[in-house]
Parts: sequence; C-alpha cells; structure tokens
Amino acid sequence: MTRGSSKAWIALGVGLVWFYLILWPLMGITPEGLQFIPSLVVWLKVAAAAFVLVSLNQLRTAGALAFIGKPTTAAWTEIRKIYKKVPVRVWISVVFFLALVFPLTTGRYEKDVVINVMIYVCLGLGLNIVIGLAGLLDLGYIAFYGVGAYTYALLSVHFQLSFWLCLPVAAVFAAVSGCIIGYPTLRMRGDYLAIVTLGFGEIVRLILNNWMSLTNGPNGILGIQPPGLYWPGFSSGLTLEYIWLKKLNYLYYVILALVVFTIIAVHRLNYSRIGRAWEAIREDETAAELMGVNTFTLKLLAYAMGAVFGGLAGAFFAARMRFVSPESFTFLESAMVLSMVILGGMGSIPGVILGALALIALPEAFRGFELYRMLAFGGAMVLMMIFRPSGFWPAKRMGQRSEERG
Amino acid sequence: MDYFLQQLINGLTLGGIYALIALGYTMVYGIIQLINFAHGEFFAAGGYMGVILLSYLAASGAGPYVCLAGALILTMGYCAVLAMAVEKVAYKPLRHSSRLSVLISALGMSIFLQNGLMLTQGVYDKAYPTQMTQGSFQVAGLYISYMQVIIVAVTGILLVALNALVFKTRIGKAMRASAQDKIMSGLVGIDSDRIISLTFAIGAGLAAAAGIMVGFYYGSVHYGMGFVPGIKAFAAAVLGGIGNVTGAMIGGALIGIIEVFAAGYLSSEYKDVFAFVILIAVLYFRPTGIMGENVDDTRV
Amino acid sequence: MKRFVLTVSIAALASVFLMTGPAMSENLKIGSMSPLTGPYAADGNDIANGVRTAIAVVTAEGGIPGFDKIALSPQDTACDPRQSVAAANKLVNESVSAVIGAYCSSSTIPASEVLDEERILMITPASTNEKVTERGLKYMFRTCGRDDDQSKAAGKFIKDYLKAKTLFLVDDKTTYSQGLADNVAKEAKALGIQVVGHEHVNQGDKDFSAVLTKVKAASPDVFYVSLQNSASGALMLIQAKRTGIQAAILGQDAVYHPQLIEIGKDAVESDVRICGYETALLSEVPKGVFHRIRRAGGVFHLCLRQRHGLF
Amino acid sequence: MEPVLELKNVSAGYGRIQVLRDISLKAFPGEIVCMIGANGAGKSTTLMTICNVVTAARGDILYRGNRINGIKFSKLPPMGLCQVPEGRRIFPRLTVQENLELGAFFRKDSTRIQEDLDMVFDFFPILRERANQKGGTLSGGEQQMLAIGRALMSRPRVLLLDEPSLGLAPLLVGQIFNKITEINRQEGTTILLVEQNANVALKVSRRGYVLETGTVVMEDDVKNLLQNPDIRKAYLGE
Repeated sequence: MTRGSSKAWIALGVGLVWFYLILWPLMGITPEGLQFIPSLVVWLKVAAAAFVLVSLNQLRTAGALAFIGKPTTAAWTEIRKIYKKVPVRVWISVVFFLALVFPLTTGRYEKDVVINVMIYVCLGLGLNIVIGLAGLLDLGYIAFYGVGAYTYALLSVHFQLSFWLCLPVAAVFAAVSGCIIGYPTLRMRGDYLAIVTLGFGEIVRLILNNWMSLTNGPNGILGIQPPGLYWPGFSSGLTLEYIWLKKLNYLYYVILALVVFTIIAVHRLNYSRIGRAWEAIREDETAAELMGVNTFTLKLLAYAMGAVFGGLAGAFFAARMRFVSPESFTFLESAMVLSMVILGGMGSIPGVILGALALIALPEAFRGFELYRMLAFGGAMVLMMIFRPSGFWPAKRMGQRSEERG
Repeated sequence: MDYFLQQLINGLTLGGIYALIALGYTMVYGIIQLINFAHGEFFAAGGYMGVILLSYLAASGAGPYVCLAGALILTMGYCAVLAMAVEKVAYKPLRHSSRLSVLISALGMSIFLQNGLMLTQGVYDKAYPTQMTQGSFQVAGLYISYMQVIIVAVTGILLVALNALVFKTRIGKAMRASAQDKIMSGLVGIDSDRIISLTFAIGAGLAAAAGIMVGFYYGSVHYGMGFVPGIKAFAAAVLGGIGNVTGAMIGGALIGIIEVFAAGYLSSEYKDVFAFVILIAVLYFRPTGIMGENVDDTRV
Repeated sequence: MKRFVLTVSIAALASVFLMTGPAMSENLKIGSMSPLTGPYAADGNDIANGVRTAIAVVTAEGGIPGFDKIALSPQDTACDPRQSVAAANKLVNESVSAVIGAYCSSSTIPASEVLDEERILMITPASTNEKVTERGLKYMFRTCGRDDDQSKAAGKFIKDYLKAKTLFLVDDKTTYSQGLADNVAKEAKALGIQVVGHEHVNQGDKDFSAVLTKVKAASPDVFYVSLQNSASGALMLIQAKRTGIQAAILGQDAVYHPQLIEIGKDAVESDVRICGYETALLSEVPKGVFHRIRRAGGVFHLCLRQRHGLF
Repeated sequence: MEPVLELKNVSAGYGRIQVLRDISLKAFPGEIVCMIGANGAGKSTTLMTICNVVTAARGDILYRGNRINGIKFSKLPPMGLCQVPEGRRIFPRLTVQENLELGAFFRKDSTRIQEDLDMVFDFFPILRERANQKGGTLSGGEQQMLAIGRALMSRPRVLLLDEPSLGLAPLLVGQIFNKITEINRQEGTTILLVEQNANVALKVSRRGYVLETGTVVMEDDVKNLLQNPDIRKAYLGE
C-alpha cells in the first residue's frame, strides 16, 4: 500500500465517519428513542458504493486495470488524433446529418428530450454571450425566455399572427427588455451584478404571475398556434395548403433550424470585432476602457444579443407547448442555464451543447429513480464540477498564454 | 398609528430572520468570494434538526427551557458540522478554479441537500411544538407575540456576539486578515483552510438559529423552506454591502420592513417586486451597497 | 387531502377499466404523473400513493378480467410544464393504457394534449382549472370538482348559515385557489354580502403578518382563506390566531388534510369541517348552530360540491 | 558550520513557465546574505518557493537540516522562517496594532508578545503614534516599517526580506537598512535580503548571490563582488 493509496483510504474513512455524523441525527433521533438501524442501512449502502469506487480508483492508479485502461486510453488518443486531422467542417456536417436523421429513427420520448435539449442549447449559447464572452454574471436570464414566450403567446392568441412573423418581434421585445435590465447594472461589477439580474428575473416572473389582465396570471395562456407552413398539397392540384406543424417531427426540424441559426450567429459574434471587445471587457474592464472600448454600449449590446436568443427560444417554447404559464420561468431555470454554460465550458460552443445535453438528459435518465431523481442530479452537478472545473470542452481561447498553446 | 406600529413589528421580526441568514452569506462571501447558494439549506436543516431535538428532549422529560436551549445549541452545532462537511466536499477541491465553477457546485449542493432532507424527513411539513411559545400580549392596542420578541432579541444577541467575535477576538482578526489577503495571512501562520471552515461553521450556526425561530414563528418547517428566504437574505447581504457584517444586519432589517410595508400599504402580491426594485435602486446609486466599501475585485 | 385523493384515485381507476377493452397483454400498465420532488411533493406523493392503493384494492378484489397484473409507472412532473410533457411522452413510449395525473393545472394542460394525440386516457384528480376539460379533448377527464360549483356552496353557507354581512378573501395566486376565491367573491356579491377586501399572497410565502394585520383592521364577519395546500393553510391559521382576528375563518377542500390538525394544533381546534358531495348535507344541520360557532371565532372547512357525473 | 537554510538545485515556476532553473543557495546562522538581480530575474519567486507558496518542481529546500518542500506555508512561521513579501502586503483594513499582533498570531506566550510589541514600537516610534490607524492609511515608508515590525513580532530565526527599499526615498532607505543590520546584530536573525538596489544590499550583507533569468550566475563575498568589473557595470551603475 503506497503512501498515496493509504491517504485515499484514510480520506474515505474520515469521509464516511463525517457522513454518518450528518446522516444519523436526521434519521436516528425520534421522540420514541434513538434508533440506529435505518441510518446504518443507508450508511452501509453508501459505504459499500464508496468502497467500490475508491478501490477501482486505487487499481487504476496502481495500473492493475491496464487491460481495460490501456486500450481505452489508446483509443481515446487515436480519436483525438483523427479529430485533429479531419477538418472541423467534416465533423460538423457529420453531426448535422446525424441530427437530421435522428427523428426518423426514435420514439416520441427521445424526440421530446432532444427538442428540450435544443431549446436549452439556444438559451445556453445566448447566456454564453453574456457570461462566457462579456463576463457579466447574469442570474436572471430566464426573464428573456419568458418575455419571448409571452410575446408570441399573446400575439398568437389575440391577433392570430403566424409564428414566423412573431419570431423577430419576440426577439426585438427580448432585446429591449435586455437593455432595460442591463442598463442599471452597467456601473456594477462582479457579484453585485448577480443579485441585480437575479432581482430582475424574479420581478419579471412575479409580473407574469400577477398581471391578470395581460398574462391571465397563474392560469397561463392557452390555445397558442403552432408554427404553420405552406406545403405543396397534392390533394387538390399543386396548391399550397397551410398545415400546422404540430407533430413532433416537424417541431424538431423547426428547432433544429433555430439552433443552427444560433450557432452560426454566435460563432460569427465570437470571432468578430465585438466579440473580441467583449472578451477584453471580461478579462479586465478598466484596461478595456482605457484602450477605447466603449464598455457601456458593449455591455448593453451583450445583454441585448443574449436576450435575442433567449426570446427566440421562448417563442419556440410557446409554439411547441401551445400553453404558457409562469411556472416555467423560475429562478431555478436560470440557474440550470447558467450551470449548462459553466459545466459545458464557458465561451465554447461545443461545450455549451454538451452542457445542455448533460443537464437536460441527466434528469430524464434518472427518471427511473423517482424520488431520488433530483438528489442524484444535484450530486452529479457537484461531482461534474469537481472533476471538470473548467467544463467538459473548455474554449481554447479562454485566458491561455501563447506558450501554453504548444 | 397602531396599524403602522403593528406592521413595523412584523417587519422587524421578518427582518431579524433575514439578517441572521444574511450574516452567513456575508461572512462566507467576505472570505472566499462565494455566493453560497447552499446556505439556504443550512437554514432548512436547522429548522428540521430543531424540531427533531425538541421532540426528542421533550419526550425524555426535559423541562421547556432545557429543551429550548438544548435544541438551539445542538442544532447550531449540527449545522456547523454539516457546513464544514459541505465546504470540504464541494468547495475545497475547487478552491483554485474559477469562482463560477464553485457557484455551480454550490447550486448542485443546494439541490442535493434539499432532496436529502426530503428523503430523510418525508415530504410533509414537520410541525413545531408551538404550544411552548404560543400566546401574545397587548401593548396599547398592539398585538405582540412572544415569538416576535424572542426573534428580535435573539437576533440582536447573536449579532452583538458575532461583532465581538469578529472585531475583538484573535480568531476574528485572523478571519479578517484571511479575507483581505490569503497568502499573506498564511505567511504569518494563519491556516486559511481552518479559518474558512470556521467561517462556514459560524454562518451555518446562525442560519440554524434562524431556522428554529422560523419553525416556532410559523409553526412548521418544510424541506424547501430555505430557497426563497435564501435569495432574500442574499439580497439583504448585498444591500448592506456584501462582506460587511453590520451591513448584513441593516440589509436584513431593511428588506424585512420594505416587504411588510409594501404588503401592508401597497399590494401584498407585488411586495417582493418592491423589495427587489428598492434593492436595485440602492445599488444603482451606491454600487457597493450601504456599508460596503469598494472592495477591489482583483483579489490575489 | 390524503383520504380525499385516495377516493378520487379509486374512482378514476375504476372508470379506466370500463373504458379500456380487455387487451391481450398479460399486465395492464398505468401511468401516474404528479410532482414527486419540488415544493408540491407532499400532494404529488399523495396522488402516486393513492393510485398504488387503488391498484392494491382492485387486485385484492380479484383484479381485472384479461389481466393478471396491474403495473404502475409513477412519473415526476415537479409542476414544471416542460418536465410534465417529457413525462407524458415517456409514458407514451411505455405504451400505458391510461394516466392518472398531474396536480398543477399548468402540468395537466400541456400533457393532456400529448396524451390525447396518442388517444391515451388521462384523468386528473386535482387540476380544477375549467379549461382542463373544456378544450374538447376526447380522452381528458377530471374527478375533482370545478371551482365554480364549490363556490356556490360556500356563498350559500356564508349567507344562510353563518349569517355574515362582510367577507374578506385571501388567495395565493395559484390556478386553483385564485379561481375559487374569485368565484366565491362573485357568489357573495350576488347574495348581497359585502366583500370588504380581496388580497393575494404569493405561493411559497410564509409570512402573512402584513396581510393579516390588514384583515384585522377591516374586521370582517367571515375571513375566507383559499390556499394551495394544507401546509400553507396551517401557516395562515396560526398567524391569524396570533394577530387576534375575531372573524370566523372559512377554508376550502385543499386545506382539509390531517396534516392541518397536526401543524395547526390549538389554532384550529374549534374546526368544523363539512365535506362531501351534497349541499343537501347542510339542510340536516339547524341553521342556528353555525351562527353561534361563528360568533365564537370558529374555523370552518367547507368543501361541498354538487354531485357531478364522472364523465 | 551547517547552513540554516539551503536550496539544492531547485527549479520552480507557474504552470509550464519555468522561472527558477536549478538554483542552489546557502545561508549560515546569524549572517546577512543578499541576492541581487534585475527585475523579473526570479528573486521574489525564490522566496515564495522557499515558503512553498510556489511549489518547487525539482530540488530540495532544507531548513535547519530537514526538508520542508511539501509543508503548508502557514506552518513555517512557528518554525522560525518568516517572509516580508514583495510590496509589503500589510492588511489594509486592520489597524497598525492588529497587523503587528498578527505577526505573533501563532505564539502562545502572551507576556513576551507584549514585550516584543514595545520592542517594535521602540524600533519604529512612528508606528506607536499610528497604532490605532488602519494599515492602508500609512505612507509607503511607514508600511514598510510595519511589514518588518510584523515579521519581527514572530521572532524569526530566518527572515526573508523582499525589496525593502521598494518605492522609498533614499533617506528612508538608509534608516530601514540601519534597522535591518541592528536587528541582525541584536537578535542574531539570519536575513536573506533580496534587493534590486545593489549598492545598499551589498554594503549591508556579508555574502551575495547574483541572479539572472532564473539561474545563479555568481556567488561570492561582498568584497570581491564590489571589485568585480561586470558587477560594477551591470548593477552599480559605473
């Protein structure tokens, strides 16, 4: 047992003692008397699981798992090499093709989950502009999602406007609310920004819930039209009849188009002059200001651009659910989108996509756990953050010195 | 006039609860610049441990005051241990990575603890033995319940004790030094990891006290009770100037009073909106909060 | 709430069997959708356990012809529309025959569209928003009363039995409680009772001291409390007693739950509860009784409903 | 005689950037040793590596004979090894008295701490005047005195001083260095003095090291260094 491995066992032992110290009072102290059995049972299960994990880890470090370890690492380096050789454009088209074929081969549930993932990819990429690029900690991003959703909902229900017409309108409304929310925060830095944006998020949610005349309050808005399309109907000669894209397959392609648009737009923004100015603001706002970067307008622009994608995703969400209620726009949703951006890898488009996949697919994967679902999800978030602090796929440009690029 | 005074008492009581939780936020933020989203869960865990210990002590025949004091101290101890464990597991490994990744780890821990409480304590609210502290007395037409007096009194005592600890004792000096410059405080022999652990313990202890008093005041505790007060207390800590202990007290009292007067005089459905609007207005004119001095962002 | 949800679930399950013809597969799959996590987990788990008990009862009585086992797949919606649609789609994939589900109306409505598309029966034991069954969906049914019929009974009770002149209402801005409070206010005005105030609190608030001080200032005869569940009901009643409100307090069916007594303790001890499906029940009790209880500041829970056909 | 502090082929840096390349260095008890070098030569990194704030990639750091490579840097002051880092880093929002008391944070003998406090106030009378003032409000020179006073409060066996002359007027530099020699003579503290101001450093110390881009290029008694033409041209400005 080398020194390193005994340290791991000691840590495991201490950890398990602490765990029992915390678990037992919650389960063991009852008015009838002190019980130990229920808490011991839970403790033993956790201890066994931890024991297995640590011993696996020990074996890995001691190289005993070489027969699995070596080929997997070899394969992984192989993939990495291929990935580097093959131009990125090829990879993107492969992924795109897979995305196109996906709905034809899967059941409703998988399509629904992937549609949700894609909505959150749009949200994540939007928030990524605010946090990943401009470095503004925004805890109320879901407000724009709500504004977009309610804009389309109201326009569709009251004025029967088509989805495609309302998309830009929702985006504009979201951008305007982005500026309204952004303006007061311009002079603030760091965590003061967080609480102000959090406050705005809550204000928007409360207004949605309480302004009965406009938003019908907690009852939400019903009967929103799905996106429609003029499709060459062969039934009565070559006429263009208007069909409602209600089926999941059609909705899938609408959101796929939206995601592709978002990725292209965010990509171009990343590498544009504005993108670099945002990164300058993120790295050191005062230095950026000294170099003539007009931080006020650019920060507002960051909020507005982020809000645009939030609004678009909101409009699609309303069209897809055909019902909108304030319960979908809580602070927890903002926290989820924030986690996706950071967990996936700040500032990197593939990272945010991976983050969205993880944080939407994971709770669905844990659906079998019923009551333990959210417990496992919270635990997974902590573990993912500890093992990948800079995210699954961190951005290459993120704060790297030139020599480290090598 | 009675209506005004009655609402003021309600506001102070609510403010006292927010202040106690806000103290935990401010201390933890002061030392490692972390918005500890899991802090609301220590408040909830305190509420649960309070009723567990109270019913156990009452069942084993202890007198009311022994029960109350025993439960309070043991619960604060329990939450301190819980906070130290959370810090070791979720925050210490991320000590040297970006502040945002610790934030997400805190969010994950908040969800984990909340559901942990639900699974060990059941989904129903847990009732508090309110008959111990029920009843109220009348002063010139004003209804003041014993519990309101206890909350404001205990908050005052705990704040004075905390102020003495931070500004008068040796450990307090070490905490302030560690907050200002972790490397230098290490070079004079202060083990910053122990100080951080201690700060978490104290913050959680105060939140546990708030949890128990909320249990008595409202009559029951629920595993999700920590979330909304947590956000309000964080707003209070920022309003008072994040990192400043007295500021957290002022911020807490202010948010409590604003909320109650907004509900009492304007409209109770928009009371939270008013609380946040005033917070944003104050921060707009004083970007570092009421008591906050401009903490330089570039921490070593 | 527990016994109530249990009876409702059994009724729902019984109706399911009449609807589905005997299928060849040996076990009948039933889905349930309710918030197993999140703030409403208490009521969500009631529903899931209600369906489990219903299955146990039915199998005890010999099960369903053509099936030898009834399997339940409980899904968690956490009262979030997105997750409830995902849950509905999962149940579609598991090809369940029927779904007992959704607690919040905002989860029931979107999920019902998914299930209706796949022609799967959906019965909600708790969503009382009228729109839930008024959208012309063939497979969407409800076994809980709608807001409007409980409010008629409440209006009548306040007028005739409590003989109240003034009324103060508080609700917590959720589909269920606000709909109910608005209807009761309408009924009271129609019956000539003066509504001296109608305040709203937000779901999840714990401190009602400000609103209750307002109620005390208005000193109404009857204080109608319409909240989402028994936990917030108990909160309101404890604080109402503490602020020394003299009015009689009238609650609705969601607050009627054994847990209310456990938490409320002395604040609810003079609690008179009238629950059932018939307003006729009222006629047996002499009118004077309630009047006297009202004067003593008693607490009433009225959850009467007109007898409604299940389909 | 056994060196109290020794570095053997130490290399260290930040991430993949190597700053110190194979440095060896000795300091004997009671001696003042200086290390001169241009800006960015790695002087401060050397002191930080000794205190384990920067982890040494290779090589051994010996203090009184035993290896202190992996030790937490907060454990060094109780062992007698203290540092006054670059830029003084006093605690701006603690009072002068509190800053000094923190110097003796790990010590338990409270009576002697009070004596040391008076000793420091005697050494630097200006500090006694400003005892209740917040550290941040002091001038550069006063802060430097406070920093040295704080290090004295921990009764160090070995004191690492990082550019005490930084940003001080020449008159003050003279005063500070008299105090340093006084401390060394009276308390017998071994001092490793890192300085850019070669003139003053070489006058005060017995032996000197010359550091250039992370490597020790020369090590000798001060007398020889003063005569060495290269040193005179490079560092003494002739």
